[in-house]
Parts: sequence; C-alpha cells; structure tokens
Amino acid sequence: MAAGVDVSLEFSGGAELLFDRVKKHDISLPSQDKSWTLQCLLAWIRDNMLKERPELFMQGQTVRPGILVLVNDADWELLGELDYVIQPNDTITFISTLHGG
Amino acid sequence: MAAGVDVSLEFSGGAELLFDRVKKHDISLPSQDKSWTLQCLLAWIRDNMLKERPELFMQGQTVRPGILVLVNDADWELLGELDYVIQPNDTITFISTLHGG
Amino acid sequence: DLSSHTKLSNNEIARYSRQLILPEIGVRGQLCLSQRSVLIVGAGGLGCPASIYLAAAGIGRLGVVDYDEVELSNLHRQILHTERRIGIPKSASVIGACQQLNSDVKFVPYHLQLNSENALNLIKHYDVVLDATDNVASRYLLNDACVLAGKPLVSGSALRFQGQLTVYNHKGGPCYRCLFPKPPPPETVTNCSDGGVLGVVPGIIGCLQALEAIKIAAGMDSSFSQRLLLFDGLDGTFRGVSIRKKSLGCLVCGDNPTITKLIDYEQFCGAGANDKDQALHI
Amino acid sequence: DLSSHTKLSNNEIARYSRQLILPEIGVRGQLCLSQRSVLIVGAGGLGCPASIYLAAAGIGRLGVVDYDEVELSNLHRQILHTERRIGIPKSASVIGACQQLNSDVKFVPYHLQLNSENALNLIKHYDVVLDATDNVASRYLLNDACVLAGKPLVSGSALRFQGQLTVYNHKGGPCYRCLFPKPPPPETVTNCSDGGVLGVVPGIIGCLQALEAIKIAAGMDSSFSQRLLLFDGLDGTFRGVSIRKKSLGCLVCGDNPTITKLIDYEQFCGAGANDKDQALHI
Ligand SMILES: [Zn+2]
Ligand SMILES: [Zn+2]
Repeated sequence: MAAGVDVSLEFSGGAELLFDRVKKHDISLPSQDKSWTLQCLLAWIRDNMLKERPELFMQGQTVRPGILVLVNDADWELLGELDYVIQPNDTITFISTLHGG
Repeated sequence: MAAGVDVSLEFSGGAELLFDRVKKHDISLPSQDKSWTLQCLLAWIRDNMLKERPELFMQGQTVRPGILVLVNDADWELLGELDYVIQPNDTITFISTLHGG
Repeated sequence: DLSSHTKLSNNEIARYSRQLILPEIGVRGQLCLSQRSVLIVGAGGLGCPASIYLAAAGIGRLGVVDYDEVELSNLHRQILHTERRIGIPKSASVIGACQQLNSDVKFVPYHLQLNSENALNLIKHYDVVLDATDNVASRYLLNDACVLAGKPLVSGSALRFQGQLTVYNHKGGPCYRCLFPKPPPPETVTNCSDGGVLGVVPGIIGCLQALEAIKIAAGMDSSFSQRLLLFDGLDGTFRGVSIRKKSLGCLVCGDNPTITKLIDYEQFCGAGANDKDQALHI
Repeated sequence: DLSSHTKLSNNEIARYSRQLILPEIGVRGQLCLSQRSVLIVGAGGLGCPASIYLAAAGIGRLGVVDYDEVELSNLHRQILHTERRIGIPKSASVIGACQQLNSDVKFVPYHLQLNSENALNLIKHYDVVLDATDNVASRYLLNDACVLAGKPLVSGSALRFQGQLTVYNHKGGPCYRCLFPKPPPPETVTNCSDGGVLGVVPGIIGCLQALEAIKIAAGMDSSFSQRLLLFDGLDGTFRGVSIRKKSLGCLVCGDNPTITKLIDYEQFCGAGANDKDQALHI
C-alpha cells in the first residue's frame, strides 16, 4: 500500500482549456497499492479531471505529442518520464507548445 | 553573542555596478555581540564590500533614496526595515530604480 | 465623444477578429477599448512600442506628449521614427506612424513639456496614463498629477540591459511616492545618454506597458498593481516582486495629504526634467 | 560582403551611441552586429517587432521571408504593415518600414513559401535564423534546415494571452525534434485565426527574439539555449524552465541522424504550412 500524496498540477499553453481554464490545481492522490508514478497520475487525471476529449491531452498511456512535462520545473526526460515516482508536494507542469505567431 | 549567518545578497537596476558588476553574492556574516539586523548588514556592506563612493549606495545609516530593499522577495517595509533580524539563508535584494526610457 | 461608439462596424469586426474571439476581450472588451483613452507621456524608447500596440488594439483616443524632436541617436530604439523625420517633433512622428496603421483611433499629439501648470488639465481628459519618460522630475510630476486626477499610471523604465514595470495609483495599490518619498540624489541618477541602453529593452518594457493599459482599458485586472517586474536582458530573467501597499502617511495619496496641487518638481529633485543635461553616475 | 565593414563611420557612431557605450556591446560588438546576417521567417505578429528592432540595432543584413499579403485582420498585431499596404506582400511591407528607420542595413525580402526545396539554400546565407512562423510544418522544416545548415534558431510563438521562447541548435542545446520527436495530432493544434491572440503578446515575444538574436550576433551568450521562457500575459508572469539537453537519439541532430536532407513536412505533420486552412482545437 502506497500512501496518498498531495501534488500541485499546472497547465499552460492552452492545456488549461481542458481543465475548466484553471491553470493550477492542488490535488490529493488517494493511497493505492503501488507507488504513484507519473504514469499512474496521467491515468488518474484522465479518469478524474478530463471530462471530455481526452485525446486532446493523452495518447495511449502518455501525454500526446506536443506537450512538455516538468517536475518541479525540470524536464521529466531527466527524471525517468512515466516511471518517475511522485514525491509529496511535487509540482507537475504540463505545457502545450504554441505554434502561432 | 549572536552566531554568524549565511545570506545571499542580490543587486540590480545598476546597484550591481558598485559591486564589481556581480549581481549575486553569497556571504557569511561573522558572529557578533548583537543580532544581525539589516542595519548591521548595511554597515557591514559599506565597510567590507563597497570600495569607493559609498554615497551612491547609502545615505547615513540606511540605503539612499531610490533603492528598494526586499527580504526573500518581500518589500522590507512589511518587515520592520532596518530593524529586521536576518535569518539564516535569507536573500536580501537591493534594487536601484531605473528612470530611463 | 467616445462613449457614443456602442456597436462594432463590419470593418472593425474584420480588423479585430483575432482578439474579438478571445473570451476575455470579446465584443464587450473591444467596445470598452474603443470608449477609453490613453495618454502616453514620452515618445521615445518606451513610448514608441506602447503607442503602436495601443493603436493596433483599437484604443478610442491616444494622446502622445513629447517636447523633443527626432534625432539620429534616437533611431536605435525609438522604432516609430524614421530617418526622414529627423528634426520633426517626436509626438507628431509617433502619431504619424500610428495613424497609418489604424486610422480609426483618434490621435492627439502634444508637442510640449509636461509641467506643473499643464499636467492636470491634460491628464483629466484621459482614462489611463503611461509614464514613458526618462527622468526623475517627470516621474514625480506624473505621479502626483495622476493621484490628484485619480488616474492609474502604468510606469515603465529601462537602462542598459534592464527594465522595470509597475502600475501606480490603481485599485488601492501604492503610488510612486509611497515607494520613494524622497527623490534619489541627482548624482546617483543615470539616464540613457550617459548609461546607454540596448534598444530592444525599452521595446519589451513598452510592449508590457501597452499590455497592462489594454487590460485596464478593457476592464480586466492589471497584474502589476502592488507588484514590480524586474527584467534583466543579459540574463534573460524576469522577476515579479510584491511591493508595499499604499502608505497611509504618503504626502500625496495618504490619509492626510499635504501635496494637494502640483509643486516645482525640478526643485524637488534637484535636477531638470530633461534627459539631456543631467549629471551621471550609477 | 559584410566582413569588409571593419570601422564605424561618424554617422554610425552617432546613430548607435547609446548602445556603443554599453561595455557588453562597445565598438567590437557593434562591428560584429554589422558583419552578421539574420533571416526572419514570417513577417507577422512575431516577425514585425523582431525585424524592426534588429534593423534598429544595426544588423548587417536582414532577410524577411513570407508568402502572404497584408490583410486588414493582420493590423491588430502586425505593427509594421499599414492600411495603405493591404494587399502587398508582407515581406516587402516589413522591409519598407525597416528601411525607413535604418537604411544602413542590407535588406532582402523573400516573397515565397519556405519549403524543402528552397530552405537550405536560403538559410545558408545567414548567421542566425528566427522562427516567426505560425504553423507546425514550418517549425519542423525550419528546425531541420537549421540543424543541417548549422545555424542557431531563435524560436518564438504566441497564442491568446500566452507566448513561448527558446533557442534551438545552439551551443550543444537541443533542437525542436529533441523536444518533440513526434508532431502533435493536427486536431490539437490551434492557430491565431482560430484561437485568437492579443496583438501585443507576439509583440513581446518578437522583441525577445530580437534580443536573443542581437546577443548571439554580437558574440554574447544567449540566455535561452536549453531553456524555455513561458509568458502569460493575463497573469503578468514569466517563467524560465530548464529543458533537456540535445538528445543523442534525435533523428536530425543526434549521433546517428536518419534525416540528412529535408523531407515532406506537410505529410509528416498531417497538416499544411499555412495558418489559414488548418483544423482547429486546443
Ligand atoms: Zn502614495
Ligand atoms: Zn535534435
């Protein structure tokens, strides 16, 4: 059993439009059998926060191409991406890249 | 006897030009008889860091008019100004206001 | 009378279509913009970008104040002037450029030096004022005039590679005097002639002044009341810091103000309201 | 030949005096700028401010690429165009405005759509490239072309109230493909026509692109290699975040690249290199 964990989620670059235009969400992840990895978090977001059109945010088990993920302001690529185990009070940021000019 | 204390000093808006153009200085204040207030810090800066023309930074016992002081990103006016007692690892920022356009 | 403009024309809908579809603006915000007026004091490095983006956005009336004429040494940062307009008043030069972009805006050039005699009478005809000046005396003058006239003041400044931005006298936030009751000693003040400035640095700050003025004019919240933005172009860093509330003891905006009309600001600052003949240092 | 310009004229000293006295620029940096060339791809909301500030600063040669003509709906953000120039090529319109400000710069307008056939041949004549385009296919095309040609790419983008800025392919930092190996699904891509944009937001980002290009051209360090700036104009916040290093497995800039010449980017992205006819969403 892994304990529940409090995290802050941030959305920018338009990703916030999928979450009621709210850029920052403080959430409590419930306790569960396994550790809270970013992969688990993404599934949890899909099931609990994304009301419609999850394909605009996710593709399969990960974020869709064109979304950058940061953990405490560092690129998740340095931290193991989906396998990173979330620590209490982490801030996870999802940035949709912009293309307009 | 007050213990020594480590602080970060930041200078911007041109104030850094009085400190060898270095914007951030990590310093260790030595132990002394009384607490390390901002007033003590200013005297220490004047005696130890300001090589010439201290009047461009200070006026009497305080900073000269036109310099804003922040403690950990908050205006020192909220914290007692010169009487504020420095805590370990505080960041003290001195901002010279700009007037050009 | 700007308030009579209560419906967008087809031409306006076409011109502003990309900002009309923003829910924060919409038809309501665009009409708000078209009914509001902004006074830009200073047609230099800050005033040029601020003017053109306010004109582009469809502000109803835009006044531009400057006593000076265009010089060659301005052109590295004052991007609305041109080589052919060297020698003509800066206010007319800026408004000429803005007029070509958006002739729907009502433009008013003021070729004069703002002073204690004319400031209040001028400012009272505008909803929002931009401080795009380049010297301390003008900054105190504009501050006091905006407090006395009850207008928000979007203040920008730039020198070398750095810029600063804040909004004074807006929604309970402080005024310039709340932060700086005493003027800096003249020998500590550096202007752009002496200290230099990379042209695009006031460009960035002037754009941010336009953004805050647009937000205020369109009825949105400003992000910089009681908050100061510090920009360092060498390091590529921006930092927003919280500053004090309005000071109850402020001589002009406090509970018992002693400055109830404009004073002599050159005497107060010990320096003239003119970038060109000031002493140098820091 | 720009490299033959090895001494500043009296006219240049007068024009650039305010930036010559900056120790980080000085005569050495100003000569550097005058010997360097910048290519701006896109003469729109980002390209306008970037072009005028690069021209003002005294870049040696400035190329501006755009296939499009000026429209009324551009004028709320594309501040170098004018009402009278509606219908003429944007590249010529931008260069007309820049020429009036600084006729010392060598200007080259390109009224064409950058594509896999012409991109490399064009880019190879420039030292620094600015991505001021408005669609995904052009961004991959420019990225790959800059990697193949070995040029730094100063990339800006803007939508609604937000903007982003970074520098790709510079001093060991990542390229666009290192960050985004796969293009976004076309239905998740929003352009300015569909999502809207407040005009001054690309204004701010375009100015920042000019600043980074000036720093690179003058031989200074860029602040945005391996670092991404996020700007939110509604909140008035800027945030710089660290991004990954160059990826060893990157298909174009990695150790064993498989993309050794330009491909079909419209096919790769499943969408055209044209803001006007794309699908909408996020
Ligand atoms: Zn006050
Ligand atoms: Zn790469």
